[in-house]
Amino acid sequence: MRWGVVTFPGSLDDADARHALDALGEPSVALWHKDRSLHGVDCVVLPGGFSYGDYLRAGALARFSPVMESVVRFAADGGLVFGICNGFQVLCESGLLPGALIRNRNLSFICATVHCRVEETDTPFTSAYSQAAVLALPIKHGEGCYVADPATLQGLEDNRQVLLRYVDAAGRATEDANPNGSLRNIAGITNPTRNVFGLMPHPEHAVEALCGGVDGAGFFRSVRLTLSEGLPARTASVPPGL
Amino acid sequence: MTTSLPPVTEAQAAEHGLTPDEFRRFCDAIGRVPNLVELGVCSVMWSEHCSYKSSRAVLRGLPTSGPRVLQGPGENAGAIAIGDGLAVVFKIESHNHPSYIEPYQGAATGVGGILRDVFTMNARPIANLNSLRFGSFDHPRTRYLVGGVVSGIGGYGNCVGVPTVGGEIYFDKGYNGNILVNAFTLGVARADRIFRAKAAGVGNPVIYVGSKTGRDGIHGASLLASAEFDDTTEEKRPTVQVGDPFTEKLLIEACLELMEQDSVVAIQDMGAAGLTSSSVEMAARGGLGIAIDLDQVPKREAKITPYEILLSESQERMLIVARAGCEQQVMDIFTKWDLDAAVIGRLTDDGRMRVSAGGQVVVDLPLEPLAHGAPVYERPFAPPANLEELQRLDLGQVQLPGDYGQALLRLLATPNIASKRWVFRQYDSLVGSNTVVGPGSDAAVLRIKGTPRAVALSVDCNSRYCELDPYVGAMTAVVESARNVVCGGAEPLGVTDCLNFGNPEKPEVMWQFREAVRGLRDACNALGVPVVSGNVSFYNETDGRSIPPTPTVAMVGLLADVAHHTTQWFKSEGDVVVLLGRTREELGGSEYLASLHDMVRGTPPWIDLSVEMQVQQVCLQAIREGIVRSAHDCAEGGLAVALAEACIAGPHEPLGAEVELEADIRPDAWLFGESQSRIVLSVRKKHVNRLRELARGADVPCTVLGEVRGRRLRIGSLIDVSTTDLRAAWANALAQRMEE
Amino acid sequence: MRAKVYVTLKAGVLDPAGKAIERALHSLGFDEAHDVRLGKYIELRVEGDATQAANRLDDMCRKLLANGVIEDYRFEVGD
Amino acid sequence: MRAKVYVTLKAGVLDPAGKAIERALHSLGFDEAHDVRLGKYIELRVEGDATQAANRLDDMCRKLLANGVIEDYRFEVGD
Ligand SMILES: Nc1ncnc2c1ncn2[C@@H]1O[C@H](COP(=O)(O)OP(=O)(O)O)[C@@H](O)[C@H]1O
Ligand SMILES: [Mg+2]
Repeated sequence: MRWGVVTFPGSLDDADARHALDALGEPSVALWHKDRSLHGVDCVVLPGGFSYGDYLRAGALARFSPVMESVVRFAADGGLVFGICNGFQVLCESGLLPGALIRNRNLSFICATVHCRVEETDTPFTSAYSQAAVLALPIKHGEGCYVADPATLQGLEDNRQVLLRYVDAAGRATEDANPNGSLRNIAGITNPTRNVFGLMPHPEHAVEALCGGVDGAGFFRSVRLTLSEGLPARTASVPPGL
Repeated sequence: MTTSLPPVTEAQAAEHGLTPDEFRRFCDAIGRVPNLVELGVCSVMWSEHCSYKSSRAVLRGLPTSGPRVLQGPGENAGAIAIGDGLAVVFKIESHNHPSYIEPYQGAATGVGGILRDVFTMNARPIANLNSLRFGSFDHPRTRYLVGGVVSGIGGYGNCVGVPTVGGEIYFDKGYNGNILVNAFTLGVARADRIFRAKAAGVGNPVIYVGSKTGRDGIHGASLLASAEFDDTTEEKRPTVQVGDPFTEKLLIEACLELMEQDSVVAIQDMGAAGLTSSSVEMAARGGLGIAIDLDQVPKREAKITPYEILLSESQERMLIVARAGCEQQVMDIFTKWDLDAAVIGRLTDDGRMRVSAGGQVVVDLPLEPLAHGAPVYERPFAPPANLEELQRLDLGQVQLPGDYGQALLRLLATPNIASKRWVFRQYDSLVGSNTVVGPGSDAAVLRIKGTPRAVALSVDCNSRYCELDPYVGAMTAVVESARNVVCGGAEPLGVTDCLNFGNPEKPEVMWQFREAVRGLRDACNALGVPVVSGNVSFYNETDGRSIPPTPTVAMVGLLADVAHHTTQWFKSEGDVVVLLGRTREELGGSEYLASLHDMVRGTPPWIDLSVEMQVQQVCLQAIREGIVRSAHDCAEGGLAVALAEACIAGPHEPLGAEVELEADIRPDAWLFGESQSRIVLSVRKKHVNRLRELARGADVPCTVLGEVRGRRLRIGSLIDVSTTDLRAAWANALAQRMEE
Repeated sequence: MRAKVYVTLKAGVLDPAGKAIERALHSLGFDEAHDVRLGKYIELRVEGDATQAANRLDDMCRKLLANGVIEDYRFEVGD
Repeated sequence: MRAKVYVTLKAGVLDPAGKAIERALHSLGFDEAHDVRLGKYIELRVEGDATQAANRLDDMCRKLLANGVIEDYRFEVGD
């Protein structure tokens, strides 16, 4: 299988994502925002950064790049799309994921290591983790406060689309453990068909013991497992009630 | 040949900051009276900021060469070889005055400027540091300035994708009316692919790339940085430069991509004095001439005048001399990155700067006087009248604390010692995935991908020491930054310095400056570290009051093996706590005297440079032998604070320590005195003897202080505080001061 | 022709910035300030006649200038 | 009573956001959009009568809502 990492103008962690995949022995290619072709990759990573400077709204301008037309189609066909931080913001702005990411509760950029709990493991992105595993992952964002209307939130919970929540070291989703004010401590979500995933923490900065620890590696391993099992991601466990 | 514009008057020359002598000197050099545009060009080239006319003579004393030095001072940044065919390229620069006027944009554009100085040499920036000085918290503007500057540094650095991995921040009423914002960038380049700003090849095209030119910061850095503040500052205010980190990111990628080819002859950023200084300096370095057509310059506003275009300090712009015939290659790359690029001129052979606009010649000047014709001043100097008084300290008048535990807690909560997390958590310290040790330890450590190596970085200056004795204070800045880097596991490689001082036309300021440079020189010579780049910022004063002399030193160190990286905090119970170096009865200039006794006096701790060297070498040797679990230098707050930080500064639960106190001196001096050349180490029991051997070999005092144990810090019978209380005092103090 | 676009947060969407401004105002002694909400104000120049421009502006807002999930918009054409 | 504050960048001050928005509009086919400038739009409720409120608002703008170094402001009181 092959990964594709998109570079928008203003993408910053694109090289880091490819470096992480490298470190994990995963082959990847760079995808350019002006290029509509996804070059036959099996999973598209939308990396962190400040695409188009995040001017107007984080992720708002990137969604109109030519490459995003292909990503939207790819996702509709069940292709795996993995949005990290700014990538998550782009996915929300382009409607591939519900809700929106607004300024952190404290209004300032936060770079820190936080704890996150894996809420669901029957997805292509989290299958390598054990249920309720608590991960130490870095966050670094100014607009990571996840918001959505009550109905949408309920839908996310009912369909078990919340994949990652901010928790304390003991795994409790407390207010203090919530770094940015996200509703229900949401750190990462998937779409109803579970082939599009967005999260604010940076797993690509947590795959090497030397730099940031290894707790993030599981997300990439999960995708590898899912795809090497050969099942088209589409049919990979459709949640009950859909 | 001359221009059709009318000559200027002496009054206009004065308004441009030229003294009558300087004006006469310029007229003689060019053989006539300049027109207004030419005067503008001269005034920025001859400004203190660009010409170093007050500092040049003094700076000649600094050691700038060494076997590893690939590029010393004089280019956009310095470069040092680190092996594997790679080099580190780094520089520090001040953006003090703009940051006082508009803290967010001032600090942001400071970061943008120093980044350009580094990537213009074909180095990919991998780390930023910043050194900040603010007034005391009881000054009404301090919170606003701190908040604006810190978010400005973050706003730019985070968006441009270069991690901010360290720095320093101090608060002192001496900066109430004049803050300091010094920004540092380090990049990595291929040693054989370093680009310089020396034009070559008559007829080669001069290409403008990056943002369009607007009226930003006309007479900004250049004049502002050369003019004291007073109540008329408001009127003098230029259009503030606004940074666009997004465009800078594109500019980095486009320029680095361009420099992979060989279409570039020379390249330089348009920094202070924008198009003028970049074109003059590049052409002059190459001993050529340059002809520029302002009609070709990409402009943001239609009505902008030639004078304004030449002096504009619009950000995110670069000037490139390309090989004739490569124009299209260059254009294509910048088009790919959605950036403006335009051929605006050519190199000529007549040694002149010729600028035309609307078919009319507006500047026709010989380059030599512009680039090198500014007077070099040997300004008069004399020690401050109150120096002796300041240096007098009668410890008999200094009461011993009633409760040493409380004293420690109070020290830990002072803004100068408290955790700086409130600051650095606003900075992305991870992007680039090289950060092995981020902010929060003595030195930041970044790996060099594709090699076993890493670099360690620290920036330091204790301006209180410098006020009491600029010579010792500057030496301390060098040795402390070196010690920090050594504590990180690295061998000091080289230095860049940012010399922030008051008005050089005042003898006492000039004396402070000379003494500080002498201190830098002696310390760098002793440690064998060259100064490869730097920056001088004069006229840091308000209503006639100078800032404390602040010669900021950024040290770059090399780890041959990244596995040697070391942090300041204790690792596990049972480890033995050892002190390298000797503690003397030195309280002069200490944070303890300042914060707990409201006294800034005495002489700063003395430094024996040979002892300092030995201490650092023993520490580094021990780290390389793999026996050191933590290393932390004793700085502000002395031994007690260093021990406390080792207990609580780590990312994990705090660890306590039990420490013997064998004070043959005043206990407050033993606990809180700031004697130099001291490092607190923790090692496994089984390695204590090896450490002793190493120390004995270099006859460095090596004292076993005690052991890492429990959840309290116990120091003899004087201090017994829980690590919870220590951390509570230290961790949130700065955030609380900001929210008050 | 000149156009002005006002983008405001939907009722019910948290507005931390607005809250912060309100707190700051109170700490400055402006106790009379309440319900502060921070939105965006976009000025631009557009071609074409008023009705045409209006349609296009509405399009711009829906597609880009406002995020329908959290924001409402309003605009004025012509001066 | 309701009040509205408009904070805009001073003429000549670079507006990176406006620039980026304009680019995006063009790439979306809105070629007729020019001179896009992004400002702030603040809605709030204030007490006291109109003239009083106006004075206070002016104060608020100078002290907090607008950064006089790079921004201009304008406000309306009452609906
Ligand atoms: N302005 C700043 N930006 C980033 N990091 C900072 C800043 N100020 C301090 N730090 C970090 O906080 C830690 C403590 O700073 P400092 O007390 O100056 O260290 P030291 O005394 O060892 O030089 C260091 O790791 C430093 O890098
Ligand atoms: Mg220090």
